[in-house]
Amino acid sequence: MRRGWLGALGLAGAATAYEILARLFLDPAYVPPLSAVVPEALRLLTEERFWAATGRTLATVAVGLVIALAAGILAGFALGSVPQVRRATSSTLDFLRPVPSIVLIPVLVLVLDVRQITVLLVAVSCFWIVVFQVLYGLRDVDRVAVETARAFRLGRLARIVHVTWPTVLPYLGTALRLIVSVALALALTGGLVMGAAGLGEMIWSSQESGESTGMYALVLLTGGLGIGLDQLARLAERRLLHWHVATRREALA
Amino acid sequence: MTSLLEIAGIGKTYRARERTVEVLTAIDLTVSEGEFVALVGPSGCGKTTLLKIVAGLLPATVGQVRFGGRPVTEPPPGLGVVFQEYGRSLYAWKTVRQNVELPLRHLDLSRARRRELVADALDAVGLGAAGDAYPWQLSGGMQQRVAIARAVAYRPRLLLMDEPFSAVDAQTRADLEDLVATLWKRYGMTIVFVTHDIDEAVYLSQRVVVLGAGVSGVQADIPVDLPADREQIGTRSSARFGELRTRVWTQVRRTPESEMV
Amino acid sequence: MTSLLEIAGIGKTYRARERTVEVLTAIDLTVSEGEFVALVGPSGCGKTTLLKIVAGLLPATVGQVRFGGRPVTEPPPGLGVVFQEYGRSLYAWKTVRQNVELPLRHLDLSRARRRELVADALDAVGLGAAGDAYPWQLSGGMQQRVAIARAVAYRPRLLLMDEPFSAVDAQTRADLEDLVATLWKRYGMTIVFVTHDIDEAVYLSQRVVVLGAGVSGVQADIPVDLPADREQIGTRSSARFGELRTRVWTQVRRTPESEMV
Amino acid sequence: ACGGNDEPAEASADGLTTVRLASSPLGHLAPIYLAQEQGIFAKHGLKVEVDTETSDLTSVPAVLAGKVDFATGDLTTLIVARSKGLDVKAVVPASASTGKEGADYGALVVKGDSGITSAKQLEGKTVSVNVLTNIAAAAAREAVRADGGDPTKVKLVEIPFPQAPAAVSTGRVDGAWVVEPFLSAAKAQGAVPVGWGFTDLAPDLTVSAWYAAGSYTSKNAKTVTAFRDAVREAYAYARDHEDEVRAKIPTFTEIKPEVAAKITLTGLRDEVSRQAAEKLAGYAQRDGLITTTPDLDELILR
Amino acid sequence: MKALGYALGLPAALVAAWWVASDGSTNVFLPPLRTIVEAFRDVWFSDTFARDVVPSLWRLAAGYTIALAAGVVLGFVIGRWAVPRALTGPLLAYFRVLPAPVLIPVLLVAVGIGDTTKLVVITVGAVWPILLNTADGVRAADEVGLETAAAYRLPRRTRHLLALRGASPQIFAGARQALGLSIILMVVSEMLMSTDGLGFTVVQFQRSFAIPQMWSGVLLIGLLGFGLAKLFELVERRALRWHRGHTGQLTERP
Ligand SMILES: Nc1ncnc2c1ncn2[C@@H]1O[C@H](COP(=O)(O)OP(=O)(O)OP(=O)(O)O)[C@@H](O)[C@H]1O
Ligand SMILES: Nc1ncnc2c1ncn2[C@@H]1O[C@H](COP(=O)(O)OP(=O)(O)OP(=O)(O)O)[C@@H](O)[C@H]1O
Ligand SMILES: O=[N+]([O-])[O-]
Ligand SMILES: [Mg+2]
Ligand SMILES: [Mg+2]
Repeated sequence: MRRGWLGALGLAGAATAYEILARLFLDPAYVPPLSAVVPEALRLLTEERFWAATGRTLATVAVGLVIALAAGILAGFALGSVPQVRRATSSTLDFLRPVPSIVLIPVLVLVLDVRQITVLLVAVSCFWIVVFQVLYGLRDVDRVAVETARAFRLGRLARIVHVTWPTVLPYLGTALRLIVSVALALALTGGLVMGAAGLGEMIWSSQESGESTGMYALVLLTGGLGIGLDQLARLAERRLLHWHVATRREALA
Repeated sequence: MTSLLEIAGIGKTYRARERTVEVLTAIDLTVSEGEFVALVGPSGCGKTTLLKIVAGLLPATVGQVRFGGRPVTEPPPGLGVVFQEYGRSLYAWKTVRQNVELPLRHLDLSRARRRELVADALDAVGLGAAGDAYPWQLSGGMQQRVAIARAVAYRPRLLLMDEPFSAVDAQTRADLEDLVATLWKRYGMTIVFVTHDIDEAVYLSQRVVVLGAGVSGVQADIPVDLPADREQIGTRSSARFGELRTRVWTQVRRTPESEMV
Repeated sequence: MTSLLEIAGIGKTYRARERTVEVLTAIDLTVSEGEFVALVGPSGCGKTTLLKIVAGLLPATVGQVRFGGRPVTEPPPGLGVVFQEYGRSLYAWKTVRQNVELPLRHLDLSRARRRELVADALDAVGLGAAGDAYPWQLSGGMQQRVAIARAVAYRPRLLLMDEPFSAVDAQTRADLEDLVATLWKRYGMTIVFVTHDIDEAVYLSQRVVVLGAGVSGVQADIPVDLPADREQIGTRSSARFGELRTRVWTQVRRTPESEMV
Repeated sequence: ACGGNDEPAEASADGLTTVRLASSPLGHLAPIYLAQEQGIFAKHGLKVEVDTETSDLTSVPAVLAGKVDFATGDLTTLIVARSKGLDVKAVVPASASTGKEGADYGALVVKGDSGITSAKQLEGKTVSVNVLTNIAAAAAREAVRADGGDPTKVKLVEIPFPQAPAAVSTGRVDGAWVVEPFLSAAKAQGAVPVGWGFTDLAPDLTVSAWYAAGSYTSKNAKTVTAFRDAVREAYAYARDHEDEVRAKIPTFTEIKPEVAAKITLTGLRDEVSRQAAEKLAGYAQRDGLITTTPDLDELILR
Repeated sequence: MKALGYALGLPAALVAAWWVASDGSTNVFLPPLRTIVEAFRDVWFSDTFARDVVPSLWRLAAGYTIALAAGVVLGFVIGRWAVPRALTGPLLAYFRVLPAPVLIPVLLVAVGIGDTTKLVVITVGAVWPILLNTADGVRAADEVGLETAAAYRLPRRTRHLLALRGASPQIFAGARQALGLSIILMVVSEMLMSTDGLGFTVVQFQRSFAIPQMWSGVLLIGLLGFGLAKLFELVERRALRWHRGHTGQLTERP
């Protein structure tokens, strides 16, 4: 519980620093102080369209994440466990990885609608993160652990379930915290650059209407959403990884 | 007795950028079905390497291992292993009970039978109360005993043990020795047992194989003609036991250890 | 002799979600400067736990450890350790030589002197030729000897060794025992030595402390009144040695081991 | 409305043809929404669906792929698209210059105390526009040219409109091309207009237009005509009911009513200005956006 | 030879398939590969390369380096000490979700429109995988290794370095993630408030419907990513050789 208090303290400290900076050095016309942003944020919380937008954004995030996790884990294990596949595809993957999906949006519009493109944006970016974390996690599998499983003639699947998967899990825990944020950020981007309905589009609309206080209020709330998702990811991680050194140490601290 | 394991002309060289070591040359050894062979030799002579080759976990540089007549290219069925690195061979994400149970899960056993095997094995190594603990909550000796329990519960046809009692106290060690001896007799297992304790090698085995230091082949192969029924105090104080241990000692000391101070 | 180490009323309970174990209760023990104390006791009785508390690596639940009169809250200066988990205590990214050299690098030593200390220590444990290898290229016993070399090269004031010879063969073990005994005498170190080998405890130490099984205090504290100059064959075959080892044995066996088969 | 031979492409039960419009939710939609409420579209046999989930980035491919029937695009972008062989046709203006110099909805502004008092003085200086490849760049340059300056000597940089007022008042750029509501915002922060590029380009300048795919216009000629007529009627209504327009804007944007009450509204015109298009094509060619001027008769639906 | 076959086999097949499938395409947005390749030659084998690609590479290198340094340092602090970890947890989660377009207004006011803004966009976007992986790697450092260092009273600095080195396999995972991300962010950062760079040029192509040229830019970005990934692997193979040894990847398997 001390952890929760410290986290709140950190947020409060950052908020104070922002307030001071915004009041002393920046013009409230375009960087409004928190004292203006917070009431606006509270007002938004009472508005139905805010919740509708949040719902849409979270739905995009959820669908994108599920696709990314499923496809990423599958691809990661396939690439990591079959060296030939890995070697044959690595150059192609290295080529595809840095291609920014944003550039391809006009082409994607030909076959998908804006909502689908946003989901795709989320899924693709998170997919890469999951794949690479799995690939690196697989390299961490202990030799003796594998030899033990092989000696007792555990099959390939059993080895994955009992040995490889638990080793990769901490890497996936890191991935999970990364991708919940990336997913939210890209769901917003979908709204910002394409107008896909949701929080991103609301932020865009506030910007385009010169409503910087409203925009900052939305950013504040979106960040809050990010914190919420992160907490969920951490909770999942602590449950799944209770045996892991890092979690053990945390429990002591 | 038919021969279960034929090790023919095995040689092993580890090659790496920094360092190439020729560890084993021309190892020839045959182990019969149901035999209990102890393997002794100085630290770093290649005992673990040989065990891993026999288990089909490491390819030999030259030579061949046959198990039940078939060349070994992967771990043969019915193999149980206790690794020297017992700590790393336990899964941190599984409880003690789950660790012991894992190899049993792909055998054709009822769930109740599996539970029973696991419970018996844990009781046998004195860890009946630690089933729900995780390996990292155990002392070194306790971890080693979990690894032993896992192999024992599996009832393997061939059991390879690499210094399995190195981390336990003298009393426990004696108890575990008797446990292994009992199981060996009861289930007719074949056991290859690496140890640094020459008394233990003689006490347990039917044959002590001595590996030499440096690039080594089999330096000596000493049959242990003690009566089948052995017992810690009586057997160890018998005259024949004394003679045999001296014989093994002499062989072990004969290995050139020029490096030692 | 002044007392270097005072262990007063130490108790330790490990608490975890699944499992709470009370390991040590009311341990009282005083070790004088320059003393060689052996610590024996059944597997899982808390020897490693006690050693880590003494080293200032683990907080006790109750009680206090004083080193040179000062309460221990962190590892005291001049401490050398050989951990039971020798493999994990070596850094996989450092060569054998770098591993041994590491603790010396913050001592006030010339580079030449440092090199010399490392080379001597590696020679002493029989690894003069393996300096450039990485730990994962070594056998278990070799890794353990690297950990010993690291402690030896450091010339600590207090040396804590947790079953340091568990993975080496009998011959090497005897050599290493004599190495430690020599260094102890030459440098006036204080040594606390955990072992499962009762003969070894008696052969090396001035005092054997027996920990009991279960929630245990010190069960016995047996002074070893053998002559200072000891030697593998002579000392071990002396009558007094025999008496002492029987005394220790009796104490160790007295510990309730109801769990064992 | 992508398939089928001729009308009605999509006739609903009430006999109305549905047309799908795509535009970001910006001020120029106000007359459309008003017309919808007033039944103007229905009168022309149309039912309008507005898709605001389309941006400048996606509208051209969306129109060409038949995902929507009409979308808004600025005239320069349409010219460039046409010259690259994309079959777009401007049907009717979506926003236009007010035609009143000094009272248009877009202007070139500078910081009040910068010492710059005319557009010509921006030679050699940095000026921001929202997008380098659209009409804003042409408007900014034209303001300088109209003031007797050399437009090629102005350094243009892309800054989104919402950030332009801040960029000017913090001195990150020397001048900025802005449109409402940012023109008002910039003025409120002390910026002053020094040029009126829209009126300089042409008094009847079409800034952006509703456009459709050429194939759509030829297959659905009646619908297209009906749409154009309806929009023109909508503009007539809007011209007469400016208060309603100002009241409408806050309902689909985040612009506050008090802001909407004061900003300069876009001009509403019936014809896509051909003369302005020629001028814009010239700018596009000079800026390297196109290599050949497209046939403007192909671009602008007669 | 075999390695080359593995590296080029699939790409060659894909390119061939693309070539055949797109040849004769009349869709303006999906031009024939032939046209794209011609555009590639025209666009990038000219002074565009020096004008746009060189500044991009510079920004990429600088942004990535800063992200690497900041990610490792912050990740280390957060991984090693519980108090900074708890203190910054929600705060960092807050900042992680802010996409570049949201940062722009603040950056414009605070930093301006020069290269610094682009570096900030790259750094702020690419730092997270490094930071989180470093923190998690350090947090999972082997206990016995840490205890050994503590027992020998190794100086603070040495102990930190040992913890970092122990975490290096996971730090490399983060660095690898960040590499791909940095290239994307380089492009994204140049889409906003820019006057040159690969991202700028590609976006101008996109907006002016120069579709083959745009695709040629996408190809170039992919090639850049491929080249940098290879370079990265080279460094990684050296730095993590011990880890491959320790985990048995250097030992042959039957
Ligand atoms: N993965 C490896 N890479 C390189 N050399 C190795 C490797 N594993 C073992 N060796 C070398 O092979 C030799 C034999 O090692 P092995 O582990 O078989 O010895 P051992 O007889 O089991 O010794 P111990 O009694 O100390 O366990 C040693 O010199 C060691 O350095
Ligand atoms: N991290 C831990 N968490 C929970 N329990 C622990 C932990 N470490 C040790 N224990 C428990 O404490 C007891 C003593 O462990 P310790 O390692 O001190 O024994 P030991 O005397 O060194 O045994 P061994 O001779 O087998 O090494 C054991 O019952 C063990 O299960
Ligand atoms: O487009 N992105 O993958 O961020
Ligand atoms: Mg070995
Ligand atoms: Mg112990």
